Amino acid sequence: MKSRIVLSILVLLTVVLASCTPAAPAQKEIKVAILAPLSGPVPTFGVMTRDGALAAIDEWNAKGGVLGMKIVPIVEDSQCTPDPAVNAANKVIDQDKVHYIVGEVCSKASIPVSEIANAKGVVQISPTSTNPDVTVGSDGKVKPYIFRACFIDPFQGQVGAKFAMENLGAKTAFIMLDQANDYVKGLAEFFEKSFTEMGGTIVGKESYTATDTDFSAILAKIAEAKPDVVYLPDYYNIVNLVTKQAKEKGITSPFIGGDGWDSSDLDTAAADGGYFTNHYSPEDPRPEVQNFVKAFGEKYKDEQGNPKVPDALATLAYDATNLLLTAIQQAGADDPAKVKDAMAGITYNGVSGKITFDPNHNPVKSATILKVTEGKVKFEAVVNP
Amino acid sequence: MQKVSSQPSPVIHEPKASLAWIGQLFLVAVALLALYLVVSNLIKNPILFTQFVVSGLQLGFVYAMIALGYTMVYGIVKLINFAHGDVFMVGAFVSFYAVSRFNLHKWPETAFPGISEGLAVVIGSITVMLLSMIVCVMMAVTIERVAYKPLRDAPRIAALITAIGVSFFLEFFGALNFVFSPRFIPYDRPFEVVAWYIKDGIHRITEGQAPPDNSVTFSNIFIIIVLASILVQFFLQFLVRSTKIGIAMRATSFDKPAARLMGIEVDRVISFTFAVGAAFAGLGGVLYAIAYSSIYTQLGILPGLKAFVAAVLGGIGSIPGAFVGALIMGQAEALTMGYISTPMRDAVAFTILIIVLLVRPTGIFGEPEKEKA
Amino acid sequence: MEIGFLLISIIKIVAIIAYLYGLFWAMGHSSKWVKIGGVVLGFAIIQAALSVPIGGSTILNNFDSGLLFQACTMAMVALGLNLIYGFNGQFSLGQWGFYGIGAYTAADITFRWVNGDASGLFVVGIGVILGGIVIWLVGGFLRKYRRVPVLSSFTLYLVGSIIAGAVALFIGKSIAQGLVGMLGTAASPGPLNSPIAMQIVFFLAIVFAGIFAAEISFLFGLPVLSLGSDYFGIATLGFTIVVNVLMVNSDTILPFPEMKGGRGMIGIPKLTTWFWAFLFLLAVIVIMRNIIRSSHGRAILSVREDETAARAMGIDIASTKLFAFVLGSLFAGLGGAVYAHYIGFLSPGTFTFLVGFNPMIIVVFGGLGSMTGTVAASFGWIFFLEGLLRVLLSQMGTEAPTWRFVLYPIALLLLMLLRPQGLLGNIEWGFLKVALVKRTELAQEASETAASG
Amino acid sequence: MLLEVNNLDVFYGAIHALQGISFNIQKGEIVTLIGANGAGKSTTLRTISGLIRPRNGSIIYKGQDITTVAAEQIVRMGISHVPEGRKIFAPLTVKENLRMGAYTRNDPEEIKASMERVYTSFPRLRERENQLGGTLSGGEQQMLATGRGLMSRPELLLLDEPSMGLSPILVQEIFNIIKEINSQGTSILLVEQNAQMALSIAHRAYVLETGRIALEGDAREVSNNPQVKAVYLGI
Amino acid sequence: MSTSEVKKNSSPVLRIEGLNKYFGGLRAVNDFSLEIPEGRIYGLIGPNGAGKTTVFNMVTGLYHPSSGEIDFMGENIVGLEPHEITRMGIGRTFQNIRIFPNLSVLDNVCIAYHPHAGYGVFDAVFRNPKFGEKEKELTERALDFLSIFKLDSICNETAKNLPYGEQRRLEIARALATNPKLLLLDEPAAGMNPGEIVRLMEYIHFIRERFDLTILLIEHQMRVVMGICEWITVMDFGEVIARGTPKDIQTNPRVIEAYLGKEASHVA
Repeated sequence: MKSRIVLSILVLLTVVLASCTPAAPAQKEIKVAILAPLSGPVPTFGVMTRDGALAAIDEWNAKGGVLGMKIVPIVEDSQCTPDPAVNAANKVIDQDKVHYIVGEVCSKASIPVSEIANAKGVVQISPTSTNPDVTVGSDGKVKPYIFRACFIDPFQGQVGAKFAMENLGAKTAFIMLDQANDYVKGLAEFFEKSFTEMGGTIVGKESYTATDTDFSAILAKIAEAKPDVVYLPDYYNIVNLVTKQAKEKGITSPFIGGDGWDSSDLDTAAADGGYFTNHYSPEDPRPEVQNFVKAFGEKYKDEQGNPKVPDALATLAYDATNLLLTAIQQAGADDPAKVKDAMAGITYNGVSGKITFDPNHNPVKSATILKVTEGKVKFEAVVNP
Repeated sequence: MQKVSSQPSPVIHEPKASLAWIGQLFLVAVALLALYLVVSNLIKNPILFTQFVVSGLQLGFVYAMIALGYTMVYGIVKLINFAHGDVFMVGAFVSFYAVSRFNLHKWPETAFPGISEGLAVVIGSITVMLLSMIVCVMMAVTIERVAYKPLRDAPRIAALITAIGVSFFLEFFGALNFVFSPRFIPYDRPFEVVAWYIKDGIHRITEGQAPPDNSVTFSNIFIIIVLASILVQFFLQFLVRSTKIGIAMRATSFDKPAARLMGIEVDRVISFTFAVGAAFAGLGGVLYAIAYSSIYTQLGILPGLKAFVAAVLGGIGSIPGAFVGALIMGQAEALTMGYISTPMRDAVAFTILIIVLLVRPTGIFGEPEKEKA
Repeated sequence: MEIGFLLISIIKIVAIIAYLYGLFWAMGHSSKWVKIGGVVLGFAIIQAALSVPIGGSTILNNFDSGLLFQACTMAMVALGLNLIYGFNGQFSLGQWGFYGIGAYTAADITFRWVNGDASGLFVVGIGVILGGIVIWLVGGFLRKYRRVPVLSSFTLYLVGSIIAGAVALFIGKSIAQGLVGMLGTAASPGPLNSPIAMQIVFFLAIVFAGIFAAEISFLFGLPVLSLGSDYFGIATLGFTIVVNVLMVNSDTILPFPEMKGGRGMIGIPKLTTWFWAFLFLLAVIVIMRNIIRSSHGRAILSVREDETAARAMGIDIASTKLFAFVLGSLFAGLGGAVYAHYIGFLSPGTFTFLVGFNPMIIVVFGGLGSMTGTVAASFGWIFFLEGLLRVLLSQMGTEAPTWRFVLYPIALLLLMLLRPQGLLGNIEWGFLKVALVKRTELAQEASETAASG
Repeated sequence: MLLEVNNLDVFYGAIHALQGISFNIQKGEIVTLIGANGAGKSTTLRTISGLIRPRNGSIIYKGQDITTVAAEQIVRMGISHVPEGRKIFAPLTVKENLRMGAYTRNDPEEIKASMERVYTSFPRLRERENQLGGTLSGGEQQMLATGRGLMSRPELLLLDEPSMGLSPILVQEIFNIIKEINSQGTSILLVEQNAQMALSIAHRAYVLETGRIALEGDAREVSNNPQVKAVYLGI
Repeated sequence: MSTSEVKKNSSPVLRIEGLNKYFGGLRAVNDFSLEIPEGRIYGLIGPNGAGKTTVFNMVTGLYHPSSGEIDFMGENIVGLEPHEITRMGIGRTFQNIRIFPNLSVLDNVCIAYHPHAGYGVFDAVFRNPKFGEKEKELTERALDFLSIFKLDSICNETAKNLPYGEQRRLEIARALATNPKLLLLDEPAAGMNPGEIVRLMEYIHFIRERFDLTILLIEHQMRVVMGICEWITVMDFGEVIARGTPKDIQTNPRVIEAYLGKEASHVA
């Protein structure tokens, strides 16, 4: 008897469920999903990415939106981990019916999301996922709906090697890398490749893990090896730790890194004398750069009320969102199929430079080399691809 | 630990287990391999080896401070307090706010303008440490009251799950913008780092100048950590051996009902144990932040886990055990990082743990299990 | 914003729990036809909801199906853990490591297959069979001796397994060499790469991956299970961490360039359908229930209840613990294999030890020693954390999603404080209940005969 | 009246361990509870000292209802319980064990004096002052447990099986000390399996049988009761 | 089966010789010897802490003796695992009842049948006819067993909810279900009232006859010991201080001194 009641409830619920299927969302607005790791191992990356993207959306909305439609951001926590990222992507695509996704930050989350987005015909632009597999499938074909706003690994690694060899005259280099972080690993791999191809020697290659805080074992080896440069293409948190400990151990070899160094939280005293490849220089007088830094600082304050300084993540998220919205504007319709074509042929002047996309949907832009000196990050050189 | 044995142990003729030699052979092979790795590298480059040992010591002494809290809490309530590592994190953050936001370490100079610089730094730093310890203590006691005490009679696993919950909460609540923010924050030290190298005597390293080849370097932070950790160890030994509350802690951890019959307020003693552990974690957090000078809300997870493993290795519940276990862990990690490869560090650490437990099921200093019924 | 979504999320949780109740009720029915009908209907309802469009969209969209697949794999892993911890009393945090092993093994088999390399299937397949034979032989050899120290038996098993692995590698590679032509490449698939062949390979891959995880767990569990409960817990946590380290270095320390280490393995065919997920979940549930409700299950329970008394009943507790541990790991391996082919991308980030607490949380949520609780909690947990909470918070502005992992531990704490024994305690539903009726009948019969005789 | 127990009902899960027990202790008396294993003797003591909550009934100590007072408070009120199996703190030294006995007291001088008194009563403990409790022999452990119980200067001492596992000479010694403690003014509630021994020093006795009081009266009367003889000696 | 079938076998069921056990430096059992002929109800008595339970634990394999020999049915069992010893035919109960608290009464007994369940894991998983048959047989046997102990009416009750006396009975029933030749009872009468004790004694006699058992018994209750034991060994401080019939023991001055106390010896 009891079970029959339960069964009928089951049937009833199914019916209710069926009837509750949401109606198509109201028009007159464009939904843009932002997938960012707001929890998980690196919440700070998520927060900065979200803030950068929201800054762009706010600017557009202030100007009257895109195609006369208001832009509605939908923020989802994707944890920099495949499962939650996939759930977030499925949710925004199927539940919220979005056609455009900005995100994810980490490649390991962006790759599974890109497969879903591409299959569903949703335009995805990842601000910071550097793994080539994000835009190119395992079959070697480019995914038509997937783009990115950042350099891919080979580019920065190559630029770093070129700079070390030509500008710093380095003959020997030591590489430090985190095997678990594909960004770091990719840069390190291509640095090694280019550097040896150009005739340099890698005198040591040591890996650490993201949760390490004590690098003395590796630093002791660096002290032993006395390389001309140390390539450390990780994020600023690791850079802060390593360079500080290196200073304390009296290591004088300069450190070279990638755009992960770009942050207001970079410990400029410790990293003093280091170089890194980046998309732009904050000293750059271009209005795009100056306006963005100002607008971002006005919109976001840190816990003390001081204006926040955008880092590479915020900048790239800002650019990625702008690229997307410009592409929609150019396509002239809220239609992902048209937007993706517009995007592929876009030329856009962003904070991180003048951007066009190559056939693999990677941005073509020049890299800037910055030097950390006297507590500031100074422009050093421009290297073109 | 005092060892008192009234009568000499008699000769025991345990019947020999069959095929035991296979396992012993295996152990000997593993030990020989490890020994070969260590000794060959020691001979190859004794200076580099010493350098690794020094960094292993620094790591080990930090672990020791956290491990004490784990071991005491486990000893008294048999709870793996996963939130302990996060208390450690809060300690680091409190000191960060005290130093970079409120300049607390500068108060002696403001209050007594004529004070000598060295003394001011010492007093200021100690104030910061005390503040962190106090905040950690208050937090740990609150956690204990809210999350653990109501579950004292529930299955042990329930308390463990709430411990994991508290740990998540502290990490992600701390990561909210208006709390600690999710950023990786560079930490301003309350005092300057001074490093030395040893080669024909001890010399100071000046900035931008590499120490000569074949020298061992160390810094004042290393010395402070070692001293603080040893001091904490002695303090705890004193507390547990010679004070009323310390003896009560041991009595409570041994037998709660009997302790209650003595009039010992068991709940208060448990809270006190949490408080002491948290105070050391807070101190450890400050020293850790000073040493590595970068903080974020998840920094406690891994040191916490390592410290717990160290406590288990040394024999959980035993204070000297936690200390020795932590030092072993530190050395194992540093030498693995130096000679095998960094990622294999955890594998080596856990292999050592498992082998030690197989040979001594309750850890190095653990008391043997009680007689079965 | 749209309260409808929120309402639907809640309805979905209720509906899925009701669905499970109905399914177990039907499976527990005495009539064979109701049983079969219930299972078929249980499969069909969801299959229909997933694929038949009503008014332009299906009842369950991709988001729901994703959650459903994750819940299924999580239920398999959690059931395995419940067997180890809830029923056998061994506090294990290693489940996540076996889950990872299962995922990577199965993924490697199918990945190689679609890329024209049969060695994955053959090496693993022959390896698990040889491994099983070796374990059986060594076990037989060891039974001849009294009190063999655990370290000695471990060494023998280890040496045997390594030899078996080497032999399997050799044979498997040679067989695979001969099949290259039949397989073709990803671009031009050969006859053995047809969709139907793929399904068979997929099935074999899942089974082999599960057995592989089980055999690893045998080797690892043998020495480690002799440690005390909490020590066992910390050692298994170490196992999860070490497995994760190996995943990160799968292309440097281990010789698997296709797994790409920390960059993540791409190109795994997405073969998991509702049919497979349902089939394997059901298989795990049925196997586990049948074992729990048998003499072997009683032996497992007795070890949890009182080890000393169990020994005095003639129960070999060492092998009983090992049996439960291996079986639990088998389930985790199966779950991992199903998961890998659902998501199509594996990254070591999925298998870190912090995430590894999830199965433990689910098992405690559902109630230790309650299969129903574990299954219901797996579904409820995913649909709450990834479903409801996500939907709720994303509608509350751009700042709210950062609160997801603040609200989750609070919910965790409250639940533990209010119901420390878990949501369902030790209640079981339908099929999973003991057949009390039959026993009472037997008892009556017995007493009647006693009275008359 | 020092202690009055009325209609005590105690359950362990479904087991009805004490079924309406009533008895009393006058000031200066030695009262003994005797009975078989599992009759509820220890349960009675544990209920009085607050380790177990009774379901029904009341415990009145010096006119005050202490039925629901916590164990650690009851010690402060002057009831000291020396538990069955001694329950000394094995990892603590003899001295520390005694120190814990005086946990409720704060004056170091007085504590020292009490410790001196215990050492005088049990000279063996003084010899083993710095030895770990767990390494003592059974008799020494019993002395320690009793001494520890006295450290809180109780008015009522609850002794649970002080003769358990001791050789006859030691049992004699322990009982002499119990007598002596009593003569100094401490009332004693003694639970014993060694009934004859207990009856020989007690003033009054209660015989417990499966949670009920089967017999009560003057110690001499009880010891001459043929039923008691049968139970304990199998004669 | 009946007593007439008891084989007049000259070799004892259990023979212990020179048994020693040390815990750390503490000597728990010292040069202990014992021989139990088939079919006997044998008492092992002594004050608490005399080492009786330690002897039990060594016989059942929970402890490994420091030295000495234990032969069961002429076979050396030192070094065997407890479950192997149980399967050879030594059953036991525990001083403080050790039933499986959260399992039903029936399951408690069924566990004892596990070594002879007669079906493998695969039979259980696939629920083949063999499983059904064996499981039914096993359940019936268990119920028969329970009916002997008058526990069949509560066979679905969770064991921890039983009253004390029934838990004791269950424990004995469970030990008997392992089909032992030698049954070790550790203080079976503890916590029983006189009525229950009388019934227990009847049970012990009854099960000896019914299951063709040899019984070794630790007991404090003199009434039980004197009432049913045919031969008694008295232990004190790990050593044997007396052996003999109940009559001898009752009058042995060393026993009276050790066990009943000096004072008591006058009374007795």
